[in-house]
Amino acid sequence: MIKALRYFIEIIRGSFITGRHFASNFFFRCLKVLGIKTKRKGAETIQYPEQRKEIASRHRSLHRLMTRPDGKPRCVACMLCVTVCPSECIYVEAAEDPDPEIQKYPAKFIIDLSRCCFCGFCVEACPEDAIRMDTGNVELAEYSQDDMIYDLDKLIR
Amino acid sequence: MSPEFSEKTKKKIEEIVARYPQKEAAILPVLHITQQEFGSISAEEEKLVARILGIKPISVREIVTFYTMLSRESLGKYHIQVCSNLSCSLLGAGNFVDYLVEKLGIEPGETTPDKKFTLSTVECLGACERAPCMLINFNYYGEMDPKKVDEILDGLK
Amino acid sequence: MTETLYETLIIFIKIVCALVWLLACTLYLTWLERKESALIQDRVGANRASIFGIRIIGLFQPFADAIKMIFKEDFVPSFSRKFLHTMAPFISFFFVAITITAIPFGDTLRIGNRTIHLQILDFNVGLLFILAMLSLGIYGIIISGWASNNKYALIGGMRGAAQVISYEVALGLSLIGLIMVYPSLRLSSIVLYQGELLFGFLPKWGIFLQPLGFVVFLLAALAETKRAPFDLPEGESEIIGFFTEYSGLKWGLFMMVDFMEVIIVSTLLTTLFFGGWQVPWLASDGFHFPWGGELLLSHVVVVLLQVAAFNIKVFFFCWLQILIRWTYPRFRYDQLMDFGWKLLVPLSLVNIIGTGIIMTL
Amino acid sequence: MKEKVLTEHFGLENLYKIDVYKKQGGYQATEKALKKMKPEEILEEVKKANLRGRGGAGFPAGVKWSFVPDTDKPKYLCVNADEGEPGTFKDRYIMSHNPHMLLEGIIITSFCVGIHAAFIYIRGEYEAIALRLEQAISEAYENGFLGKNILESGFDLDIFVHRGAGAYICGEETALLESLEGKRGVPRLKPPFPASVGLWQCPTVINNVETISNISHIILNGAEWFVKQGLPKDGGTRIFGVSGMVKNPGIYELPLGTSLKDIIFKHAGGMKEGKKLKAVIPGGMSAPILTADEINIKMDFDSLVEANSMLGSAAIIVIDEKTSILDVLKVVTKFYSHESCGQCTPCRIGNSWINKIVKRIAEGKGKKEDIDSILRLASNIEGNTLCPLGDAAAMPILSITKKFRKELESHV
Amino acid sequence: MQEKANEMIKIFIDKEPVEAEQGTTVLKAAERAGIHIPHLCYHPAFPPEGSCRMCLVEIEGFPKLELACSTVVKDEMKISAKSERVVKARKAVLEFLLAEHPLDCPICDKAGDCKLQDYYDEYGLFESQFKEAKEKREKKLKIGKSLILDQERCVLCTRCVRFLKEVTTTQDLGVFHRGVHSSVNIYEGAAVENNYSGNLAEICPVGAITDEDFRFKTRSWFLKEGESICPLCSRGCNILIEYHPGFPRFEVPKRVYRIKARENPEVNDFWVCDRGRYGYSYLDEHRADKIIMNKIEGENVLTWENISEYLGEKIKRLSSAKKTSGIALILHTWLSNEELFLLHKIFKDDLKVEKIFFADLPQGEADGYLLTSETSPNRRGAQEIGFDIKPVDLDALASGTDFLLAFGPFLSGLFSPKDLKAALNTVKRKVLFSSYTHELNSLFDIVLPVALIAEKEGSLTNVEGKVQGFQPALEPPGESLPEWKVLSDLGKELGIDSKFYSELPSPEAILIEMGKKIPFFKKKND
Repeated sequence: MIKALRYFIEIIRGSFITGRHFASNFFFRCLKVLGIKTKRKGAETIQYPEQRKEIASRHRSLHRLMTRPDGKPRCVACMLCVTVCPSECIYVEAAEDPDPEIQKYPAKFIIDLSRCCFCGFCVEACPEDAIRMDTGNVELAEYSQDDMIYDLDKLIR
Repeated sequence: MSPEFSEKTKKKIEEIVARYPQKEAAILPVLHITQQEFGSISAEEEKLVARILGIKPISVREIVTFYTMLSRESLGKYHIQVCSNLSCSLLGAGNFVDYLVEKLGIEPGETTPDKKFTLSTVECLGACERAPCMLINFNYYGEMDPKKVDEILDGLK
Repeated sequence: MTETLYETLIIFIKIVCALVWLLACTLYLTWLERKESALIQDRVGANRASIFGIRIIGLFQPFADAIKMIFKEDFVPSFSRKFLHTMAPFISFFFVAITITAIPFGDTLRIGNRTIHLQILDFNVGLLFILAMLSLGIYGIIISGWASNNKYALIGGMRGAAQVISYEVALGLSLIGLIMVYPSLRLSSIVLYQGELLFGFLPKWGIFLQPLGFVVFLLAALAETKRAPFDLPEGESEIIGFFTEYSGLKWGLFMMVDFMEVIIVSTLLTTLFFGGWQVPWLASDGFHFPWGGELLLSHVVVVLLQVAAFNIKVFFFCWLQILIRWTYPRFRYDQLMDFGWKLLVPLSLVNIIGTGIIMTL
Repeated sequence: MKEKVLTEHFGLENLYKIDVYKKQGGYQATEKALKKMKPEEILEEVKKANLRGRGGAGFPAGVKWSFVPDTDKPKYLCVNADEGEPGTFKDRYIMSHNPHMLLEGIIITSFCVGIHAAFIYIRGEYEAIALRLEQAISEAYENGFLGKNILESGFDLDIFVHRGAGAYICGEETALLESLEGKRGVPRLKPPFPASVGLWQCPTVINNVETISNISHIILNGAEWFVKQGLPKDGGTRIFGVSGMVKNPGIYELPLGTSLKDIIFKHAGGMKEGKKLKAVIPGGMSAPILTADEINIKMDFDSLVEANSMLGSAAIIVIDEKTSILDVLKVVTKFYSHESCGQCTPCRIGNSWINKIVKRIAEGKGKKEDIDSILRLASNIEGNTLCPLGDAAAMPILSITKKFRKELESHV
Repeated sequence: MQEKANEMIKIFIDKEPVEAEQGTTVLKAAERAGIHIPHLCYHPAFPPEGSCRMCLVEIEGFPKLELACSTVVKDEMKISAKSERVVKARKAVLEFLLAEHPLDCPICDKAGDCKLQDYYDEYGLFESQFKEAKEKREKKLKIGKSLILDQERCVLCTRCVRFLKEVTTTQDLGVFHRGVHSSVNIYEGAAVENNYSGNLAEICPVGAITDEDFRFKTRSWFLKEGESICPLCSRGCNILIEYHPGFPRFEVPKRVYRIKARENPEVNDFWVCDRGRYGYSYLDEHRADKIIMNKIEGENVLTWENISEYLGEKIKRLSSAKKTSGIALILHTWLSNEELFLLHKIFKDDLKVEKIFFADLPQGEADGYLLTSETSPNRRGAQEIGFDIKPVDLDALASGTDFLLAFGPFLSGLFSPKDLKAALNTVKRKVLFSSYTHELNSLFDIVLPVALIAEKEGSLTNVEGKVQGFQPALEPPGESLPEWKVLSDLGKELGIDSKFYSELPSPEAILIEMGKKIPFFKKKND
């Protein structure tokens, strides 16, 4: 019986907690709507398209392929990214570069973004620092799945 | 026009080859003779030696590139080899080489344009008691100093 | 003849007003729910819907929702009973909407010599009528669950039926004490009784006379609305609910029914336990404070105050229900049944007996 | 007791001519050995004499000979005259001053082991000496000490001079064999040792010039006499070659066990231009360096091993105070990097690596951790190489770096 | 195969007692016991070189670390292959090797198979301390028809030099210069041009010599390997077929990427010739993957389920009419022993068919080592089974043949299309078993796609009479089935000796049965 009573008290307390949150947030939001500036904000929400949170430096966004100073891709088509990719969304085809110091370059480099899970393993695996996920571009919506297949032209930037 | 040994040398080579149970073993003496006769051991000479000894030219090339005294580039009339090893450098071989470089106007490993002198710095010549020493076409000159070298080189001209 | 015509016209206007009121409340209850839950969770809540770039703290959001709901594809699964599948939400909607008939929004409004009850129909068994209609609403749920021909929907429907029927008992029993106190089933009479004073100062509201009855009624009514913590028929995380196979407007109707039930429950709570449209110490000619002061007001002001009081009370209970919904986690099914049968029903019986004893004394 | 054994007559003019040599009692030992002694007796005598190899490793010559198996295959003698160790020039002296002493040694050795063909592998730079040797050989042929049926003993022997072409590694016995066979002078895997599988897969004896030159003296004067000249375990005298910053650089034939201090200050006349002694390399460049405080040491195999150095080829290089130890290290590393044959990994890459580091330090781009790197790399080379060249490189580098660490650190 | 095993002695490797053959080396003994001692320059085909210094081990009683590849085991020898000292030494050697190594694993085709990489994984995993400039050398030197040399990657194990000296005796490669400048190279103007050059890329423990045929095509870790036997000549070299199982979402341009030699000291040692190595396109190109019916008889659609019924019915009709002389067979010797045996049994023993011809590729040129002039893998097997190998006689074929069963695509190479067409037109019904889509196919009523040797189970008899079994290395494409399956079904269907066929569910069982019938195959079964 006492146990049940304790439950009951806890239940009441629960609604007081949510009630308190409601009341204080309500108060500060009202002040804000009325244009009164306060130290405390009523809520933490960031107003996304207008207001953007700064992307953390380690945040993983759309991939990009790095280039050498002369504009050739830095990628040497070692296919480690292909190997490590858990969603199997990368495809690379190598070709011979006439420069014996480079030797190998990717003739095809395709990322199927509709499959990509943005785990960043490809970046970790890359021995040449040729692929990065630091474009800050996170808004990757397309009307067609085919448009989500990114090739060399789209990835080099 | 592939080079050919003189009849006299041919006889000498035959005699040398006869010393060894295998023809191949005579390669060093034969190469010494070749270098003496042609001034250097270029590809043509390598093939010649290979033919005489019944081996492949590549084996000759292996030997020629291994031993420092065998040269694939033609040397000057006088090959000045200056010891740069410990005993000699203790007694000023470094300065001595600098002096020669200045005097002949060539860096070690080069030949004067008139094909007269080739300057090399070499490892120990086995004449440490007369350091700093040098070798001009297998004649030893010890306890060198600029004055002495002037005399010697002038005597050669 | 003209009298009858006028009467009919007045009733028609009353129906329209009540329905508009109910639907508007429903519409804005969705907004309230979003906003309140957001504030509880330190968020801002829906605020983006705009008309010509004007977005007043998201007040246009319900319209956006409604438009979206209307234009969404109405998908009827091929394996469902199509007729019943289509009928179910309308049944639900109808039986909830009709309960508004018996709710008194205010006392009487005098226009000229005509007296208009601010109530669509002043039943003498209004309370029974409401309970009956609320119980009938369960058909919509059962039908939707069954007609969908989907296991999850069926489970949801069955759960809903079991839950509503179980709590119906406690709901009904909890009101017996009230009926004993206010010897009428006519809601307008019940409200009028609550205008009297107890000990000379305390309004004779149901909450003061029937506190236990109020608690049982509140809990049972919450369960009737099928919202958290009694949302077992829906159970988004496990079975999705009886409306699994619904989309578009029909699904929207079920959602509306949900919110309408909240409003109906609020109006009932207001009417039965919080004096309905009564404002403490406000008589038909103005305030008569127990400590002797008087403030005389014109009739129109009094009526407006009464309607406003009713609306404020309803709004408060809506707010409270939303608060509860966003505070507590869901019951386990056995706990739900235990709670209904082993706690609420006995409590309501205790309440009847207690009330009887006190009244006899 | 004679002070000098090998260099006794070096002062004589034209000693390299057989007539002069014979007048000094030359070829008596050959006659004694071939006419009066059996090969086993000679072997016994050499063993008793405790003649240890003069090339550097100090392996007893008699024992080495006894390893040669008795087979039908031809046997060969290779005289190691590839005197490449920096600081060493004793063999040059012997061969240019007294070639017949060497020839005599070869004849007796070959007779003892049953060899009919001997090669003198002489370094390429010694062309003039090679000519002198060849002249001496032809004289010996003319006098019947070489060729068929020497001195009517029924013993045949031919001696050939084989010139190398500039590779320090060919002083290593198996590399010498490879070079002699006409291949790149890269060392062979041991075992099998050359004594059983050597030149053209035949049993081969390889000895240093100085070692072989001692043979005639042992035969002539007896093993007991020879042992008396040196230490009981290490018979005979040793030719010390002194070079570097001393007043009188040159060779000094002294008994084993002479103090290093005495050699430098008494025999070689002390430091040049009165400079102060800084360090001494006691046994050719491969020997670990000794600092000025450590020179009070007996010059014999065991004493030097105790002092963590080695006698090697007994070539003493004296370094004065003015010389920067970094320069010494630079020369040492450059030498080994240049002379590594490139066959096995630690030596090929390790030496070049260390050389690159030292060069960088010399250019003033050194870092503190470079000295630790040198120590680590050198100790990684040591013991992990195919032939002793790796060790020979690592030992001086390690000792110089350890003993003069402070000075090296001042350069980084 | 050594007739008498050498005496076994006991040694201890890492305190574990291990049996070792007398006179073997520590490395071989360890390998036998399943302990891998790292090595680069050592290759079982050559005497130990001892230059890489990776195989150093500690042996009790020896002051220095000894080479496992050259040290001969002695009784009770106590070896530590993993002691701290050994690991330190290996690490040191590895550090040296990697110091002058370009570390371009990402572009190196050897990555994945590379020993240096493996050993770094095992012993290294250290940060590079090498801060100096690496030696610059030739990065991309074409040294043979399909070989590319990268001198910077070379660790100078000289396996290639020794291979060319000792196996091919052509000495195309040499080590030039010395010390850190040592490098492997060809003589100018010359190239590695022998029929075994491909082996160089295989024996190179690092990526110094890579194969142009495989260059940049894929990465080795994507490949799977299957064991098979090379059918391109009658040597029967043991090979590994490396194929790409495909990516789940992207198409791969090739199936088979390379052929490697599989060690078999009795046949091909460690080698395979360039013909066998690079001639793998027959596995992928123009493959037939569907049953083709050019003349549909009746409304029957033929599938593998009813094909033997169809063939059986035709043959039965002829044989019951005593007209088996109207049956003709054209065989080839790419068929396995088992298939030839079944054919012999069905057609020669049971049906007494006379017209059996063989259509094979013409003879090629032998190279005096592995490659034989015979271009079919199993001619010897056909002879041993009892076939009289007659070449195809079109006139005989054209006269009175009602039913022709032909195998293989080789027929078209032997005759002009016109003659072939004329001859085949006289034959009433003709069925072809072929693995290829070929113009020949249009001349037959039915073409049945069949598997190649790499895709089926069976055995071959090589030119020396050695019977070698093989398992499928690849999946046959499309609907293709191995011939033995069709033939044993057909045998069952004919009903002459159906019990015999029903007891032969696999080529293995057929081979055992063959051993009972033909003494030649008996001893091979053991």
